[in-house]
Amino acid sequence: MGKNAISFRDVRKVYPDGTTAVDDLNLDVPVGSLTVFVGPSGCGKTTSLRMINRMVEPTSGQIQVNGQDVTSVPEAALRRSMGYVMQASGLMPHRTVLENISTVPRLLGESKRDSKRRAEELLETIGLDRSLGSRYPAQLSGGQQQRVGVARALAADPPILLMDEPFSAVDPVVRADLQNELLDLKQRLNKTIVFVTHDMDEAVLLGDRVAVFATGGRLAQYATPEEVLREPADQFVSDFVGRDRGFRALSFDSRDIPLSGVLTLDPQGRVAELGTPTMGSGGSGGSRGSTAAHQTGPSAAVANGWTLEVDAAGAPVGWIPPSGGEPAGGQVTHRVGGSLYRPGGSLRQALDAALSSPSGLAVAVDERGRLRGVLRPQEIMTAIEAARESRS
Amino acid sequence: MGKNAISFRDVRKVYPDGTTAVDDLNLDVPVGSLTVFVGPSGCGKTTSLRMINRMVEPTSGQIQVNGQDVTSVPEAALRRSMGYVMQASGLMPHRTVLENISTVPRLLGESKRDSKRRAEELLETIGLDRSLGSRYPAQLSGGQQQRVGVARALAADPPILLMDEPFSAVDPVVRADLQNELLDLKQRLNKTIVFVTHDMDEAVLLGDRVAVFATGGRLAQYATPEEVLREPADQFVSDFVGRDRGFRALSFDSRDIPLSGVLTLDPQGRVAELGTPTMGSGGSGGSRGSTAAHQTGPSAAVANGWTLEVDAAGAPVGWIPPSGGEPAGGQVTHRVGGSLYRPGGSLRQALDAALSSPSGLAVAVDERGRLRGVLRPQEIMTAIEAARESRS
Amino acid sequence: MTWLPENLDLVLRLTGTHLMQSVVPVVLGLLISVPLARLAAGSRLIRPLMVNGAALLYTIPSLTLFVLLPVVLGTRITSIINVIVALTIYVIAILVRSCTDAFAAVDRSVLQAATAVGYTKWQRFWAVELPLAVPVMLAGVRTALVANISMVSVGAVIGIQSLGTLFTDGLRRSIAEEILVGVVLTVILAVGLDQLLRLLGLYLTRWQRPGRLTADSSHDDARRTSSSGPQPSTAPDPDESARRIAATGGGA
Amino acid sequence: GSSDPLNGDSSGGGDGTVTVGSADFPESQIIAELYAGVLRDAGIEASTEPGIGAREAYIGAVEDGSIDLVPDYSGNLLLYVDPESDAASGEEILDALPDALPDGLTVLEASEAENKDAMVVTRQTADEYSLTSIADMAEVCDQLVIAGPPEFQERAYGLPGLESKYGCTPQSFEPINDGGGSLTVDALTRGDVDVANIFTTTPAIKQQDLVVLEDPENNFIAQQVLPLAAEDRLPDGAADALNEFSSKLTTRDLIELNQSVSGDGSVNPQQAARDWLEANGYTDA
Amino acid sequence: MNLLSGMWQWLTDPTNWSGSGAIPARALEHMAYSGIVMVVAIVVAVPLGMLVGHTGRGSGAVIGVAGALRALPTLGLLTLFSLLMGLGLVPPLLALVILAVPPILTATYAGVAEVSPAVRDAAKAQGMTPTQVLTRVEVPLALPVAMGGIRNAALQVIATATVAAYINLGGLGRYLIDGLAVRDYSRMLGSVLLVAVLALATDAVLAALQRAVTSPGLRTTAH
Ligand SMILES: Nc1ncnc2c1ncn2[C@@H]1O[C@H](COP(=O)(O)OP(=O)(O)OP(=O)(O)O)[C@@H](O)[C@H]1O
Ligand SMILES: Nc1ncnc2c1ncn2[C@@H]1O[C@H](COP(=O)(O)OP(=O)(O)OP(=O)(O)O)[C@@H](O)[C@H]1O
Ligand SMILES: [Mg+2]
Ligand SMILES: [Mg+2]
Repeated sequence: MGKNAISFRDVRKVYPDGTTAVDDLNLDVPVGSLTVFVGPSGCGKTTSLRMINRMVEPTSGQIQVNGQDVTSVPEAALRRSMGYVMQASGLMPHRTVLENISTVPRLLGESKRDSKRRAEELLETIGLDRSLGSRYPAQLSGGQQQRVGVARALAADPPILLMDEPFSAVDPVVRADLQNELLDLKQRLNKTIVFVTHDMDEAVLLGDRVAVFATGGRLAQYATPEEVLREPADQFVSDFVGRDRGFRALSFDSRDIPLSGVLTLDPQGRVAELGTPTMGSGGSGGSRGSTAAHQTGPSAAVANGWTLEVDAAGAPVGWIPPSGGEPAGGQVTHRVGGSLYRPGGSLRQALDAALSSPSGLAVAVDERGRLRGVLRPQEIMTAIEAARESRS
Repeated sequence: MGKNAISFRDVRKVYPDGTTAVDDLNLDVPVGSLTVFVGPSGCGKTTSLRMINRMVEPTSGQIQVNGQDVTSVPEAALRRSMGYVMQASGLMPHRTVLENISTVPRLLGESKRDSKRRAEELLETIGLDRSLGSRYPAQLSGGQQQRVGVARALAADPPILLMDEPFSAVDPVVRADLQNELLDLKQRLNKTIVFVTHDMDEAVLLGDRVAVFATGGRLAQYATPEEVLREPADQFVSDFVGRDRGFRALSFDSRDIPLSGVLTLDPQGRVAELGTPTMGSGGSGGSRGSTAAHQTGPSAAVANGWTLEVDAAGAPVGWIPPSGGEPAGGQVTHRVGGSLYRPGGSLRQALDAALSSPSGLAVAVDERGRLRGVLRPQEIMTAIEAARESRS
Repeated sequence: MTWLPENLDLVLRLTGTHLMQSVVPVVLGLLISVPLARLAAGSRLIRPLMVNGAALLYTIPSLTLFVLLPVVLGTRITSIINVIVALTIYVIAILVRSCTDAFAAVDRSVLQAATAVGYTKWQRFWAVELPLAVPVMLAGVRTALVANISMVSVGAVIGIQSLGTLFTDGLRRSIAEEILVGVVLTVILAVGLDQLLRLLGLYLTRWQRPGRLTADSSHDDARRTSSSGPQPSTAPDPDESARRIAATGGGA
Repeated sequence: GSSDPLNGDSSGGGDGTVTVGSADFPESQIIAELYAGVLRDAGIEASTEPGIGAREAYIGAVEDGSIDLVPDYSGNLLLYVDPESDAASGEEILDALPDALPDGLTVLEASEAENKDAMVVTRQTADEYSLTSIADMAEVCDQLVIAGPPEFQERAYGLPGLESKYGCTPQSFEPINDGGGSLTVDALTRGDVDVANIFTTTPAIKQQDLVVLEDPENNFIAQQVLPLAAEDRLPDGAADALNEFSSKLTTRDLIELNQSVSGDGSVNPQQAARDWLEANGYTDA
Repeated sequence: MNLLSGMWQWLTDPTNWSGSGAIPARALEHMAYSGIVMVVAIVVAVPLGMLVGHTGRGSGAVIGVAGALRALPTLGLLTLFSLLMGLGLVPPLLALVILAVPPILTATYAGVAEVSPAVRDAAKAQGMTPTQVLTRVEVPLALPVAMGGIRNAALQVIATATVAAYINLGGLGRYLIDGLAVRDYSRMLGSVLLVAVLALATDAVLAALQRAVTSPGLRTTAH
């Protein structure tokens, strides 16, 4: 960090029709960071982004890339030095996937063979099969097209990537995939990325820093996602961030929470009691059985009386309520479902796991999905309070 | 309730190309209820909906409307007896808004004048200005078009409304508006509504009952939103409902939570302590000042030492941290922002208000936004536990 | 410029018959093409057959039709009916295609909405499909009319009176001005009628112009249309659709 | 008209007005105007219906009553109604016509004015090859390029006639489709072609000092101008007036009239006719 | 039927198939006229259409002019040019060029102008110069549409080249005009058939060409 890849200095953009799209923008994007521009429709996100590669020229002010005024570089050269990905993928329909990806290298004079080889590697980088290389864009799904758009932007290995709502046209499931891949890419290739979205969730998930734009082209807040969630700079930001922001902000906290024991029922119908190792210290080895063997009789930790059914491998299956008396094997009344807590998970996951659970207890599992213990709401709350206090 | 407006009996739909869109569907929609069909793309929601008004004919099985087999009614007549709203609004671009709305009444032979008058009333019902009546659809925004689509469906005052992803094409802000209006409409006009969406949040917000369809046209669960969140019928539903379901399920719980006192700082720079009336018991009158006057010295309730700045009207403005010593008037370090708790709010709101707050305390306000006290996380947690226990 | 003033009544008379020979076929052609096109648009089988068949008709030189029709129809060779029938055939060749496109281009969601609202098929055709097909259809009609106006004059070669008579007569009498008057009048007729149709189209498609999107929608999703790059216009300009049709049809 | 409602608002006989039609070339239109003027001078109402088209069209028009009268040329008319006829001289043709005409049609007296096809060369060509008649031309035929309307290649009087009557087979034939108009004349005078088939009443013959080759074998049959009329449909006195007019009209008149309507700055056929009538003592009411 | 058998007789008469005025020679003439006309029209219209489509400037004027050109009656132009310029190739060919230009011009313009703004934008954003955007993106994408216009123009030119014979030139129109002069319907019908065959054959060749210049990516819409 330290150095800035992109700097906006007093930048204003007024369109010929009089619309002020960007108003006096000052903003620095550190090298190697992912900065998200977020804000309601028409607030100037796209305009700001496009001023970086001079697709739009500012009305006044200056934009620097690596400390150099962008107007001092010829337009075409500037643009070749940055990857640009946009919502509508913008792939050339008359070229194959490989040809699309190698556009910029070819423009830069690279040989056909080299650029093709590189394009094939990139296909893998972005998680597409090489066999898709000879297809045309129309033969790909929307999500695949977006991936190719990303690959094209990466092809010349530019230090800067500009991405304008790249994932907004794909359905939520594919979108989640693409987001994870981008996070992954970001870690592997050390790029400076500017990413536009109007989805706060996406911003929080992806961004090192988030720039919240307000209508009229004003930069309302520029901070880490956590700060934006925890301390919205003004009413506009707090409204924009929307409901559940406190809950969402818990994504950024992760603490050791003491595990409690719980009654378990295995497929053989044996009821046992699981001990209380502390979360985070646990290695791999099976904690069930061995730990349980050391304990006898219910302790305070298993007070609320629900029994957790586990399968042969020790993975939680379902909750049996206390009133159920002697449960007959396999009579699960409440499925555990998806809300489990994994080691190292965020406080958000812990809290949701507890809230989702019919017993009120979050089920903690290890990497392989085997039961580690349960978390009690009070202890989760205490961890949340502790996290809060350590912040202030 | 009691009577069913719509019943599916062993309904299957296999398209000519062999796709099984709906597989053995049995489902009853009670009169006057809003039932949401939810599920991933391609799971047969639209197909199921369209079989109700015979836009699609089932391959086998029977559909009854008010106990009568739909095939016993002529198609056009059946359709005129139901409102249908779809994603793309489907307004006729060559007709004005009023003409669009009065389509069905005109088909039913109503006079031009009467149907126009009724259309104008409907414009108001759906929250549009009468002056928009003479516009063409292209002259309206997407959200306005959707509203007109709803008005058209309501025009003949049909007892049943079918709505297929009506709000999915509009942006989130407008969408929230439309959802609230629909809830409002539902209460005022006693309609049976079947609503298709693939957004679980929307389903939870709007539905009396939610039918979760799984890929392949199988009905995975049909229950109240709360049940679907709390006890997903199987792994598919639990995955579909997704993360945060425990937290979201708190939307359905609302309890009295004891208020705690808090140190306040008014615009005149006076520091006072607000008492601890119980939430829910409070009438209107200002609780600030009067209550504070009865109390002296910090109590346990205000233990964590944060001071809440209030404005002249008694509305909370911002939090001042304990370390701040003697705060000078107006030096707000942390904005209260949007996360406030209102009387009668859900436990979800209470919890989020606490989690959003820099002090960890949820700020409770009355209807007019004046400070009533604060909620401590532990007490919220206790209320959540109590709610859970009362359920099981 | 002495020829024109002295022959004004001749010119007016010829203009009149010219107009009739070009307009009547368009009307007849339209009446025939619309039902054909509606059939074609709804069927994967008929559509290519009809569209390609129409294109084939177009390769027949107009003069040939003028001459052959009397043999087929039993009319006299100089009968205006030959021209009208021949040009009607050309109009159909153009319009079947553009009307088919017009019906195929009608937004399916609107049609579904109309069905859902309880229109019968027949009602839907008259109240929804036909009006919505007008913009594209009109572009075809404009092309056909302009092509017709140019083609009518060919009839003069075999003695059928029209502005084309000015060409043959001018050639015989060596009066360039006479030919020029004929050419200019033909163009004026074509451009004038074309503009009339354009205006008619504007009137018939006034619903297409987004017009006044006022402040009350500014908080709304209408803004999403103005995201990046040049803004796509939501409503096709009638001239625009004329241009697209023109790019795929013409006159011989 | 009865058979063709679209074909103008022509008013056929019976109502006292004589409708004079014409073919679609200028000379016919002038003569039609002359006929109409003559009739009006005789106190008979007359209107014109110019440019009806080729012969089959205007004969049809007379038959179906859309017109009552039309100027025609004796030779071609005879060949049209009796393609087998071998009459060639003016006398023979006029004798043969009445019998050959279908019922309901009649011809009035023919004028001496004649407009027939002819082989024409420039003065220079005539001198070069010492040509005065087609027979002379036949001797050098294989060196000559002949121009004419397309039908000249095939009509009996055209290339086949030249061949059979004079033994002339030209080097080549150049079809020019302007009715022997200025393009043909230009082709001739510029030397693009050596011989042209143009009409004897073409003004250019005089203006350009062209030579009309004699036709000793009567290849080009006589083409006297005469009125073709519907039998019984002309009012009393009409025939007399027209016959008197026909006796006055000369080939020379035709040449002059044709000249007056062609080229830039010319008058239209109606005006040309009016001028002639005035000059010849008719009062066109 | 009489007519058809007459036509058949004419078409199969051996004397019509050899010699200077015979069908093969006439067909060649016809193709030569049409070929020259198309080359000239393409050279004029394609670059102009590309330029206007690319810059977006003057599109109104181009559409207007093309519309007016379309309204010009070929017969009128032919007679006028003949009268002014005399006999020869130029008048009919010029009249035909004027006939051929509008469809090519409008189609080329439309092809370029209709390239998706997103694609154009993306090409620019990758650092293509305006010329590169034109040659690597707009031209290949516009080519199929432009070819459509060329096909269309070729059909019209071949059908209308018959009028070249109206004044004095050859081509298949000769049979039509000569046949008309002597009311020989068999010959006229025969010539029409020949013209139609020629037109369809040309169209088939051009269609194949159009397919060849259309990137497979523009043909496919699904897997
Ligand atoms: N070329 C243009 N001419 C005039 N105004 C424009 C132009 N492009 C954008 N604008 C206006 O400038 C403002 C900012 O536009 P911009 O596209 O940057 O917004 P955005 O934040 O990217 O919005 P979205 O989320 O809808 O993409 C808007 O009011 C828009 O209407
Ligand atoms: N007319 C049709 N012919 C063949 N298959 C069809 C047809 N209509 C729908 N299908 C298929 O039937 C299945 C269910 O379609 P349907 O439209 O009911 O799904 P949906 O739940 O509404 O999906 P979405 O959320 O995408 O709207 C899908 O696999 C779809 O591809
Ligand atoms: Mg944008
Ligand atoms: Mg659907």
